[in-house]
Amino acid sequence: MDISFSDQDLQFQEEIRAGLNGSEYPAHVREKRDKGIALSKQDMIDFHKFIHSKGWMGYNWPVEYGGTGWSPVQIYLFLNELALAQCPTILPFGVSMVGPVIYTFGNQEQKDRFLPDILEFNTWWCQGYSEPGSGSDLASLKTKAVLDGDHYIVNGSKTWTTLAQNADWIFCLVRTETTQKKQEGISFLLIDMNSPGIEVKPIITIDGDHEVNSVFFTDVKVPADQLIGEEGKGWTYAKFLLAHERFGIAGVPVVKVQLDKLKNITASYNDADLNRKITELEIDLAALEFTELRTLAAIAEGGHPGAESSILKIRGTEIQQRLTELFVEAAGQYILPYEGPEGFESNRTPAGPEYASSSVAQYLNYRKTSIYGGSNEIQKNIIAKAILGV
Amino acid sequence: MDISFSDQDLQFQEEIRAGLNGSEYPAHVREKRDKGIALSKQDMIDFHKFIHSKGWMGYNWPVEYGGTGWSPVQIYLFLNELALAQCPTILPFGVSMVGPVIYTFGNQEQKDRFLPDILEFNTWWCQGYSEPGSGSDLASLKTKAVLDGDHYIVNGSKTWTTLAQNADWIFCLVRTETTQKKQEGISFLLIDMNSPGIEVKPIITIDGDHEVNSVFFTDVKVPADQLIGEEGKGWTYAKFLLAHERFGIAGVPVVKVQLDKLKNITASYNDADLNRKITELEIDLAALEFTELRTLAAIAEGGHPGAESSILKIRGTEIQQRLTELFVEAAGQYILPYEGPEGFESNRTPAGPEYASSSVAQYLNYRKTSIYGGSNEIQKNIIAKAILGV
Amino acid sequence: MNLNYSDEQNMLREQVLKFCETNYDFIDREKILDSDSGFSIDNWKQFAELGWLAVPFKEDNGGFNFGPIELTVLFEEFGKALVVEPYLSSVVMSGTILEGSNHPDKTSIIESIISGEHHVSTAYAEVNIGYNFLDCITTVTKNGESYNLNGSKSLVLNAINADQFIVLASYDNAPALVIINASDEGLSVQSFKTLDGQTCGELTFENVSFSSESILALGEEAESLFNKMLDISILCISAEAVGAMTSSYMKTVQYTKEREQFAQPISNFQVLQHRMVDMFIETELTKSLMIKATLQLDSGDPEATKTISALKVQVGKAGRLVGQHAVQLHGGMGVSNEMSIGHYLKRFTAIDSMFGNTQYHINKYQS
Amino acid sequence: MNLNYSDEQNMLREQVLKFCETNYDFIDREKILDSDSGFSIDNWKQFAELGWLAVPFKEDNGGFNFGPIELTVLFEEFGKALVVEPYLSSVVMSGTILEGSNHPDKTSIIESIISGEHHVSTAYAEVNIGYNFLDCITTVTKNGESYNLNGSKSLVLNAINADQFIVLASYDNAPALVIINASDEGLSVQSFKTLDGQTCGELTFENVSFSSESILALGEEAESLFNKMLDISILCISAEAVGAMTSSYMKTVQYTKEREQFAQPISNFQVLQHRMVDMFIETELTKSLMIKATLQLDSGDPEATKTISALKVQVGKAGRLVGQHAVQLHGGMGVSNEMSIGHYLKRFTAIDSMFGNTQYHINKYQS
Repeated sequence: MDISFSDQDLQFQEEIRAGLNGSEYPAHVREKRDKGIALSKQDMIDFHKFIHSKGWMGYNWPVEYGGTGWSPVQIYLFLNELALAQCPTILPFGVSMVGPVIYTFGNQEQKDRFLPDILEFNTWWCQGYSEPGSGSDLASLKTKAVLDGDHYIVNGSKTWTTLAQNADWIFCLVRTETTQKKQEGISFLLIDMNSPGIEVKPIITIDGDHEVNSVFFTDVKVPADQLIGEEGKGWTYAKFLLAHERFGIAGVPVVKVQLDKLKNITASYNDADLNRKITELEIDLAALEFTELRTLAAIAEGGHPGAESSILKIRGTEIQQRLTELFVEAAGQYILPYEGPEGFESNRTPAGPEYASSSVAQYLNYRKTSIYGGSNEIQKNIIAKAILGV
Repeated sequence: MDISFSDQDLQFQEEIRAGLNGSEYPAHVREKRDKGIALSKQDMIDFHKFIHSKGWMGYNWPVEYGGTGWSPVQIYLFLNELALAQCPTILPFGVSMVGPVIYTFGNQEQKDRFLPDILEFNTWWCQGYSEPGSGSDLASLKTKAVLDGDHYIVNGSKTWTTLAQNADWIFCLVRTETTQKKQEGISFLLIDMNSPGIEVKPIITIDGDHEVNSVFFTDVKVPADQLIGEEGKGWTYAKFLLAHERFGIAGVPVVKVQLDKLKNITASYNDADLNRKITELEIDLAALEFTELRTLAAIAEGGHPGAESSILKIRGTEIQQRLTELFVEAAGQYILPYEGPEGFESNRTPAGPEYASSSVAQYLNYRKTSIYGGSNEIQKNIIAKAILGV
Repeated sequence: MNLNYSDEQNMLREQVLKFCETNYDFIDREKILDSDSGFSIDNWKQFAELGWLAVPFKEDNGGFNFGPIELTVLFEEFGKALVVEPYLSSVVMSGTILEGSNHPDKTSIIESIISGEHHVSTAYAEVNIGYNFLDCITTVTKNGESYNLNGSKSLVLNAINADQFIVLASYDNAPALVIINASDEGLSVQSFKTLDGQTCGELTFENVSFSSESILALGEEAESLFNKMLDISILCISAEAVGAMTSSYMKTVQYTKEREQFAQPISNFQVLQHRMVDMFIETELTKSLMIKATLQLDSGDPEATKTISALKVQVGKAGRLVGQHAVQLHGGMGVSNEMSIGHYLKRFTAIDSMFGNTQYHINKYQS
Repeated sequence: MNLNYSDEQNMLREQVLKFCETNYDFIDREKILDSDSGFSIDNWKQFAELGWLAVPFKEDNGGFNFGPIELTVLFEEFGKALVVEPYLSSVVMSGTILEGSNHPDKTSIIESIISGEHHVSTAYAEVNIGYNFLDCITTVTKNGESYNLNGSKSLVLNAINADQFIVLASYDNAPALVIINASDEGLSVQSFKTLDGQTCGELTFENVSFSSESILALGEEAESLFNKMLDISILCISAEAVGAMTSSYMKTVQYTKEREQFAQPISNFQVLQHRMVDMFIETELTKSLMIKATLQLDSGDPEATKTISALKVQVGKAGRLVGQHAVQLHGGMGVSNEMSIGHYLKRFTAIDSMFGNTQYHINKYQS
């Protein structure tokens, strides 16, 4: 056993860090992140273009498709450095979600058509999975695609579609056939968001933010060559995508950065109880971090941790949520003035201490983390079945 | 609304208190309880005979059967005073369990035969409900009683029978008929513990104590006139017994006494965290106590709180268990020396501070409270169904 | 011992319930929040007409001489519908202080509050003093025959609509409660929305001048009056929390019965059932402490303040648990601003933060 | 980074696992607990023959020169079977101190420990000093050429079987570690069973006389050696806890699959499933911190002591959760002394109480 990273890995880490601290990094993005100001759509594009300019965009892709071909340890270190440098999250919809599905199951034409734009961030993707009636029970989806010549006609609706308001394309699970088993008859379709018949309606979340949307499809014509793989195999592709190693799902480095901020805030408080809670969180975070490293070590050895990654999701979101509660506790009554966020997790009201304004925004925003991506209850069901065999 | 008890009730409370502090109270029982020494069988008999001598034994019985005819408030105050005076619990098996079943469903001969001995504590009763295969699922019991002339022949076994080693009689649920619905075909039978074919085997619990037993029945002949009510109606009687208002189920006064002890112990500790935990427990106890009063007020108005009393069971046992954890925390490493109890909840090892010796005994002993009498999981199922309707 | 509400109290509850059913569904409420004043002037007029604004005041001052019990009845029902009208600030907080003061015009001020025409807000919080409101930095100084007020106050409820402010300040190193007019020179108000859809304001005082008549109470009298106001205010928002918890668990039970996943209502899942049982239990336990505190305050029991702290702790913990579970069990609907359920969570969060949070009252209970 | 055990380490694990399967079922263990010595002399001989007693010692002293990793492998397997042999006291605690000392006979003492013939127990706790072991009241005084030991020590593991004792005492207001013989005049031992079926003793010293050679370490050297011993001892009982947690959740899963209620295995109930998932998650998280602490101690990382505190906190919390859930899910069987499951709870309770409990290590981590 050896706890340390190899010299090559440490050198790699240094290179990433230097790149993120370098002058090419868009200064306006850095400044806004430092001040906790929300990023605009253009800011996000600038950031992703920067990542692409460093050749890092395909961080989890094989070299063959323009990716970096990095090892699991390198990917881990890369994402860690991004978080520690307070970068925005690399949007997963293109590079981590639809990209791998296209290069694994798509045909050559589709690869040529879509992959370069994903890497260059010329297209902003969003995900069309959830529907009003199907949350945790994804397979019960009802959005219909009917083949009509060389087009599908799509009708239905998707919901909780993150940043659909910015998106150029959406990848959708649609029902192409009604079958006995609800997992069958589902297909994986790529749809241009500019197609006539698509309507995007904002969903305002309890923190007042507009991050998610409903997307309505009314007789939307989708060229048949935008179907990935075979008709009726969509469920297989979706499962592949879900099982695709979800690096960074535990959110450890972001919590570390936030925890340091909290400790700075409370350093002068002399509040024994708050300090105790912070310490307990720190200890739980240390346990989670090393659990992630154990998973990483297993992946690096060629293993495929399945249900184990549910631990990272469950405990990671629990820790994130507890941390937001501690910020709220530290802010005390100054959580009261709140006029909704300017954007990502920041309140535009300046009353009271500076940190107070974002604490309640984060608290409310983070309630979603135990719901989406398979609720924590579903994750426990998965562990019960897959690991405990009950 | 009026929070105070009536003057008559307060005077009643004074009378009970005076009686418990009076010279008739068996001095050896008081001394042993003060020192935390376990009571012998004879001590328990002496205590109950004292209660009878005061005319209080039938505290929850109607006057007609030799009971006190007290109001719910009086019963509440009586039990409260008993606990505050650190009396042992009045054994429920006779006076609270089989007694009400006999005077409600038994015939005149049975009433004449059994009730006076219960009030005078001439007979020590135990309860034959649980079986090795049927814990929470009581209705699946298998102990068989076959009518043979004027006797039943009983075969089977009962388990977790509290203090069966001291008992003269046992009241049993037995299967007299095998039916489709498992709740049917069950009968309620009174059995002399001296009958040939009965064997009592101790079960030692994790605190090292001998409180519960297995009772085995091999061709035990039971006179048919010891059947209560009708054959096959046993389940109805058992349900009546379970629904019979379970006064004191929350255990509030005992916790109060214990909490004061804990506060005395930790007063010199200056341990902020332990003090916080004690305060939180105290607040939870206050909420539970007033919840019990609300239930009492409803009963006093002629109401029949059903599932609400499950709150008292769940939260009461949670608080009791947390309290034992705080004693363990206060005792620190001095929980280590432990040679099992002398009897009720007391360790005979004298190493370390005096209170340390009983802390771990109580901790281990109290694990049972969330299991027996319908586990807390079952109690939550009951609330879900009966109150929330899910 | 009698824990039944009187017929009169039950009628009051029925009246509020009916009002909220008619005038306060979630859409109505959203419109109210979007209005300039942040509450409905029409509703407030109806509160006045129904006599609700007179509930806690003495008959001498035109009130009904009701006590804490009736206030908790009102607030429990307000909590169920998430009512945002400024009853707490104008009637409970400012009303309590006014009525306990020796202000020569107190009867006429109270009468104008009861009539619904007049709003008074109490300014008690300051930056940098946490929940130790009496350690205030805002100062009263004597200036000839009159007095000057300097400093700033924070988080003043309904500040934008207040006609007068009662200000907690320091005078000769002792607490003072003074009343000033919103129109007084040297006073400026910056107003914000609160996280739960109400309004609050930051007040700044630059040599705001007032006469000795405007001093409501000084020294120990001011302290005891202020603490009395805190006790009754905590009781009211706790009753509101009980109402909000009741709605939260009932709405959640309803939702889980209707929401189908894996071909069955999700209320079938035992884990969710037990979660809802926990919500129910916490609601009942909170209600118990709320009633206990009510009756102790009503009877002038010296233990009341301690019970109020216990209650605030229970409200903080139970509100968090009930609010978070309600959102979790509603899934995506729980975090949508267009559903009421998330707004209960916000209200619980706001309530915990007011007048000392959970941890503050654990410490206070201990001391 | 490589988190795989070596082939040699895996072989050691296999060996211990096999030994426990053959010699340490619950009935075997019950017999061992009932014996006079409180552990099995035969087992101890086998430990010696299999070389386990030599694991942590340097080759110079006849050991295998293995480190923390191998110790945790041993203890994790010990924990699964609830092994009671005094490996912690004789090999880990006393062995660590002896090997770090300058005692002229240390090699021969260690060799006799390795051979299984000799037991040494370390006396570190005292009444009234809580977990601040270095604040001890037991005192060494100089008496001409020799020294006297006076005072008392508490909770000395395996005291009844020890041939020698290492005693932490105060000399000239600084810590001292001295070694004395069980047969020395002025020493008396009162032995007790422990809650989890081991033995411990109360030691009293009345002018126990020893020569300067028996001083193992003084002052800062004694302090640092003692702290090193604490770190490695905490690591070992934490590994034991991980083993015990693993057995607890696996036995519980097994039991719930077999136990039928309401005509189905109780493992079908979602609430119980999630409870077992929580047990599994806590076990894995504890194992993570255990491996981290092991590797940090192994590499001499200065952060190791802090990670040890984190680990002890996690062991305390997770042990309680896993132990209590295991008992609860076993129902009546869980509280029966004739089933193994309750004994895991006892062991978790004992482990939390040793070398600083959860709260102590939260404070230590903070400081």
